[in-house]
Amino acid sequence: MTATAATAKTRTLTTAKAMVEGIAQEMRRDPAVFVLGEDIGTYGGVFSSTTGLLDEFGADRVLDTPISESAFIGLATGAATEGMRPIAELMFADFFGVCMDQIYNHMAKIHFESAGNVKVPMVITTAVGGGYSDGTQHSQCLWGTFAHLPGMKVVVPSNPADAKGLMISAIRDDNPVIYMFHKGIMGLPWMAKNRRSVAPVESEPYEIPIGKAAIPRAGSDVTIVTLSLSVHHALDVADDLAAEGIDCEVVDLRSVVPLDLDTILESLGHTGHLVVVDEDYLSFGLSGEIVSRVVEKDPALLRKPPLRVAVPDVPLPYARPLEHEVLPGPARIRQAVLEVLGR
Amino acid sequence: MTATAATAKTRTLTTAKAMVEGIAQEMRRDPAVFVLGEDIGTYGGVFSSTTGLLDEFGADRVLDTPISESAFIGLATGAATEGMRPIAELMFADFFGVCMDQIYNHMAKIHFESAGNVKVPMVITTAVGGGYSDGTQHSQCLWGTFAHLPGMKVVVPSNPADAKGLMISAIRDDNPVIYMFHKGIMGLPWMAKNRRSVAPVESEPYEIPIGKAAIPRAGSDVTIVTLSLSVHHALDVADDLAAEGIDCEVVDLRSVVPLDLDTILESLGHTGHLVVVDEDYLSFGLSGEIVSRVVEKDPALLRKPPLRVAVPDVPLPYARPLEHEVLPGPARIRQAVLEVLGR
Amino acid sequence: MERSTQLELYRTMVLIRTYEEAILREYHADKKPVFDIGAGLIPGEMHLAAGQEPVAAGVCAHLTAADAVTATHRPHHLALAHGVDLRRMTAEIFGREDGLGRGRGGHMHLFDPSVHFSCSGIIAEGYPPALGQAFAFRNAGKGNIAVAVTGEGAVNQGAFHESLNLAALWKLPVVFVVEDNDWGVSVPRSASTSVSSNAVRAAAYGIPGVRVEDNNVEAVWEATREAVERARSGGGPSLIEVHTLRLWGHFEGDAQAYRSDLENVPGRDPIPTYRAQLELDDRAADTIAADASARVEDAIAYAKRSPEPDPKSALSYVFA
Amino acid sequence: MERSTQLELYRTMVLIRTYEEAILREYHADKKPVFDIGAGLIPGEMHLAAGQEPVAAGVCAHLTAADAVTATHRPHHLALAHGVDLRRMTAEIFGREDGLGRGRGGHMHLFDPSVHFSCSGIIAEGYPPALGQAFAFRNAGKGNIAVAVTGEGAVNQGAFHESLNLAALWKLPVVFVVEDNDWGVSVPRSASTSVSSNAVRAAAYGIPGVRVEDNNVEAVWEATREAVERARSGGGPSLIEVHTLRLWGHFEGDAQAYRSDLENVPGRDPIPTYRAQLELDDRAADTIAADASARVEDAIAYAKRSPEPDPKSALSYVFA
Ligand SMILES: Cc1ncc(C[n+]2csc(CCOP(=O)(O)OP(=O)(O)O)c2C)c(N)n1
Ligand SMILES: Cc1ncc(C[n+]2csc(CCOP(=O)(O)OP(=O)(O)O)c2C)c(N)n1
Ligand SMILES: [Mg+2]
Ligand SMILES: [Mg+2]
Repeated sequence: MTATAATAKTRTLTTAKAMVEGIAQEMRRDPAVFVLGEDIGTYGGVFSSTTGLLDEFGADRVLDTPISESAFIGLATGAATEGMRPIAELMFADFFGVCMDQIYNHMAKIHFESAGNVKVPMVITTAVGGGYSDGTQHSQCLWGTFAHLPGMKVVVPSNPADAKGLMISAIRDDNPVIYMFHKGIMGLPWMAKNRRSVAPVESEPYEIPIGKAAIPRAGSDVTIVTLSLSVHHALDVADDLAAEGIDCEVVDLRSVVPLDLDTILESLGHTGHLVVVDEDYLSFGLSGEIVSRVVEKDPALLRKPPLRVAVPDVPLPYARPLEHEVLPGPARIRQAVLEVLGR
Repeated sequence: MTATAATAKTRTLTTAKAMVEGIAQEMRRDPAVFVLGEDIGTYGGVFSSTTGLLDEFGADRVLDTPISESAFIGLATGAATEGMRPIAELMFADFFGVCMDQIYNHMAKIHFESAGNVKVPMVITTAVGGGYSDGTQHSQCLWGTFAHLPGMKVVVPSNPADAKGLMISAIRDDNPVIYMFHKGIMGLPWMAKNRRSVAPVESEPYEIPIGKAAIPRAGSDVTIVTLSLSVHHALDVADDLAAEGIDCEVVDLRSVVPLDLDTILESLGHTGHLVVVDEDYLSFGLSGEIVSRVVEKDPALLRKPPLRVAVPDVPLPYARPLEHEVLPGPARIRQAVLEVLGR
Repeated sequence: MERSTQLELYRTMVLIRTYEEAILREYHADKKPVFDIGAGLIPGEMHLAAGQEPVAAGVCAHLTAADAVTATHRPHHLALAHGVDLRRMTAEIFGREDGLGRGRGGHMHLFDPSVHFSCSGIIAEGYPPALGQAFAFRNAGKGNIAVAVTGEGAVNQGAFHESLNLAALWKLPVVFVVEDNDWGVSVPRSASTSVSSNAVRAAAYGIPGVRVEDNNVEAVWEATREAVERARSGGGPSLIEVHTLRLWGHFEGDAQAYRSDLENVPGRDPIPTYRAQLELDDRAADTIAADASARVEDAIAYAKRSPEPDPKSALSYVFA
Repeated sequence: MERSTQLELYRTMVLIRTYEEAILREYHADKKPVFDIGAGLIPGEMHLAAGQEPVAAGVCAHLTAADAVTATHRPHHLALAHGVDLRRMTAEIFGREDGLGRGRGGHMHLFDPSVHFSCSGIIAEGYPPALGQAFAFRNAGKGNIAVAVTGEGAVNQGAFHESLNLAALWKLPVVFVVEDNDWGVSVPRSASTSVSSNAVRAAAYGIPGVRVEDNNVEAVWEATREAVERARSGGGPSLIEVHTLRLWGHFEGDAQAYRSDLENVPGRDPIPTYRAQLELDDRAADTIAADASARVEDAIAYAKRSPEPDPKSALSYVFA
């Protein structure tokens, strides 16, 4: 079943609930799936990414861990090599530095080193993103950091339906998948809610293919390539600009690795203008990769120099006016679109 | 005194010896400088990056550590905040995953978080690069990983003179600096030596400015932007191609953060063709950033789509034929130059 | 213990509690009726240390401004006890231009180099830098020391282990303090730690380890005195675990539905207990409370007066 | 101990030594007159385990192919003792198409899922995955266990600590083995570790810890028997440290100028010692040596016959 099947029953869910539903449905189907991490049991995940799982599946399959990320992510890797399908939560992506060796030197490389004789089917879920003054160590996106290192897929849902479908795909995938959810789209009751963080989701299990971008809004003047929370900022800007006669196409990458270049190229084929919006740091990351791949393919696709709207290589400041200055919010996206169109 | 002062006394040194000379001269000048890491004492560094320092400066200033990278790199950070100028060696850059939190969440951010009230003047030296069958966990370059995260400078010398001058600059810099030396250019007696890994070096201390690229070979047809060992491959290819009437300009970045875009743009201004050669992974890293910055500035600078020669998003394989297939060696560089020139 | 020391400890504890209550008030003041973590004069996560005053007061009483203290995501009590500038610390928590980090850091990133205070939001990762401060202090030869503090949950993080081994090996002048408040967010100590006292872990490094069982400030003071003397005199590091109390939630907004021990919490509040022990009459207690309140409210007024940072300066301070 | 067990232990030790000597020979064969680490039929770093045979033989004697072993950068002895396919392992070390990882891994990355063997070149980071294997085994309920091995230098890495705590907490069926060969590259144990026995560190996790002092294979066997039984029967993890011997350099090419104990090394070779203890006559010993040699040379011949991987396949196996 796919997300677009016409007969499907849908309800309205938050992104968090949709994500949990994806996990729960897979746990019902496959006894090899289990969840571990900090505060994912009774608490249900500090960003509600595991709410209710402990009640349904018990402490043998939903395990609160010590604050020992190397140990429990490594545990997940070892369990995966023995045929289980663990989901390990790294509470904030910002904490990758305490356990990156397990992630990129082990989880991501074992399949290669063994020439495919050992598979590592696991998911690391992790919260990303800023905008609520959580400071330098709790606000980063960092998908560029994970994507740079080969051997793991990186998915980044922007809405409830994708959150569920990408979760199911990630669990079923025979590769390690980093699943990065933005706190600002989880639909949490205690955080400013993006209005699209509650949306219809099919009841039945379904997959969203990993590596396929979506086009939540078609348009003819400019292509805004983006992901995660920034998709919503881009859509908001597109709505505003439509009133001014500017027709934006928004590409929601959904997956950073693999990257769906075809969808980007196709879009640029009819718009000729590129704006990349990326809540990760500007340099040496996703935004440069996208521009570069486009230009390698065909620089003539771009009628004007592309523009990147990202965090300008500065740690995320705590104070609100500073943080909002450096985040790729609607004002900066709008300005970039106008600039790339020469308005 | 600068590297080009005409009166300077020079001798021929290996890159390793030049690097050590830089450290030793600073240690003589400034009692706040000390060195710590694994096997950097009696052994003199497994890649000879500290040979002789223990003898001259004693065990109080040249300290072998346990295999506890988080602890000793963090120790360096704390000592730096109290006015010392530590040089901490991370034996291989590949090991960053066991200590990255100390590096990017602490060393690199404290200055920012404190609005400059706390300075962290320290250097992390680390060996990079493959080509001798050391496998997936001992062959990576990873400068893109460090460069993506704000708050640290990243320098990458390609030859003895730069190794010394960049070391002195790194030690004197009030910021944390990651100093990445390629094993293949150290001039080690037990590894295939690049012929340029032994070269004249001034006796006196001197600085090479961090953030300024060099042009080891001027040319008019194509700009090869590269760094570290790949500079030498590029120069070799340029020599060969000169015989075929193709005139390559080689830009040696020397510093990844800050990145010297001006030198690249200037070069492209007269060549119009760009090849980026990067021994790090292809995607989401340095090579894409360079292409992207050029195109953002002025896509018209490029008469043809740029080409990137890098490690194609695969872990470094052990077997020689596989490893040499994925490294950006002379054959691949040559092919890229010919391709970008339409030959 | 001398009466003056006792009063000093009590005063510090009251100052801390007064501060945390004031921050609590300010933090929630404009997050009503619906709690929004990113809204209000003080946005972001807020980890308050009410109940843990005995640790900060008892430990920091032995330190001077030339000694270092590194704290965690829950740093206010230690900052106050160690003499961090109250006004500038508060301005930082409010994200203002006169804050210790001009609003860049926030409540988990308070740096006051004049008293060698720092903190970090990453579990246990404040320990390694403390080793470096101790290393620099020993080098300087003035007998200063570093105190590194974490929670009991942090003890299971690799950086804890590496730090204790290295400090012990190099006999660095450090005192490691573990605040055991029974919880790491929602995870009880029994579900995170394979031994019932982290003091036993000191033996794994060949250093002295003690556990103070009862959140009593004088017991903390006593245990720290010994450890500080040892560190200052070249005897190397020690480990002190204090069984303390998290009086409130892990962070503000935490409903604590998971918390099995909630009923007993109010009765364990260390401040009334200590006041009773000291037999302080109302007048004495009120004076202390009023002094604390005056200082705290002055700091909060200072913070509120301070301008917000200029967005144009957002790119500053990445590099020196 | 039964004679048959003793002979089995001896045979395993001889097989390992024979293997390491053969690899030593092949590794250096075409790196003359000038040693070049990247040259020859076997390029790259080479960490050989001669002298550490008692650990591998004594530990793995208690395991079946359904139990897991994770090793380090110095993995051959454990791979052999645990029954990794000799031919395919050797082909991997030669970087050939018939290698366990088709030449992708090399000598530090030997994966043989048929006996649940793996290794990693990152210090102590082999421990956490072993926990996961143990977790999966317990889940499967067949009584299998995981054995995780590191050197004594690795014990000071954070992953060691995290792993022992988590394994103890969850009572996972793991046996942690530390090979104390006195050196971590050039750093003596005394310069890396603040205690003289890592067995005492077991107490930090509430698990049993023993130190086998004399590199005696039967003592290793005995200590492991108990630990394996405990793990299989749900009693949780144990820690065993063995004082063993690095007979050769840290890696090939290591001149060992730093090594203060070099003079005594030959006299500490565990194989002649054990042979003497078993009072093996020449014929018996020669037969064992000849058998080992035949197996090893067969594996080396197999490896040399195997083709090199096709460069066109260089991008394969990144993803499943
Ligand atoms: C490496 C890391 N993992 C997880 C977290 C998220 N986190 C913040 S506080 C906390 C609990 C800490 O417990 P403890 O050390 O006991 O300190 P307490 O909060 O009780 O003072 C956790 C898990 C973090 N900040 N850093
Ligand atoms: C995290 C990490 N740090 C450093 C190294 C480099 N290194 C490889 S082996 C080694 C020494 C290991 O000593 P020990 O654990 O005692 O094992 P042994 O070599 O003695 O068998 C070091 C430092 C590494 N591989 N990984
Ligand atoms: Mg706690
Ligand atoms: Mg050793």
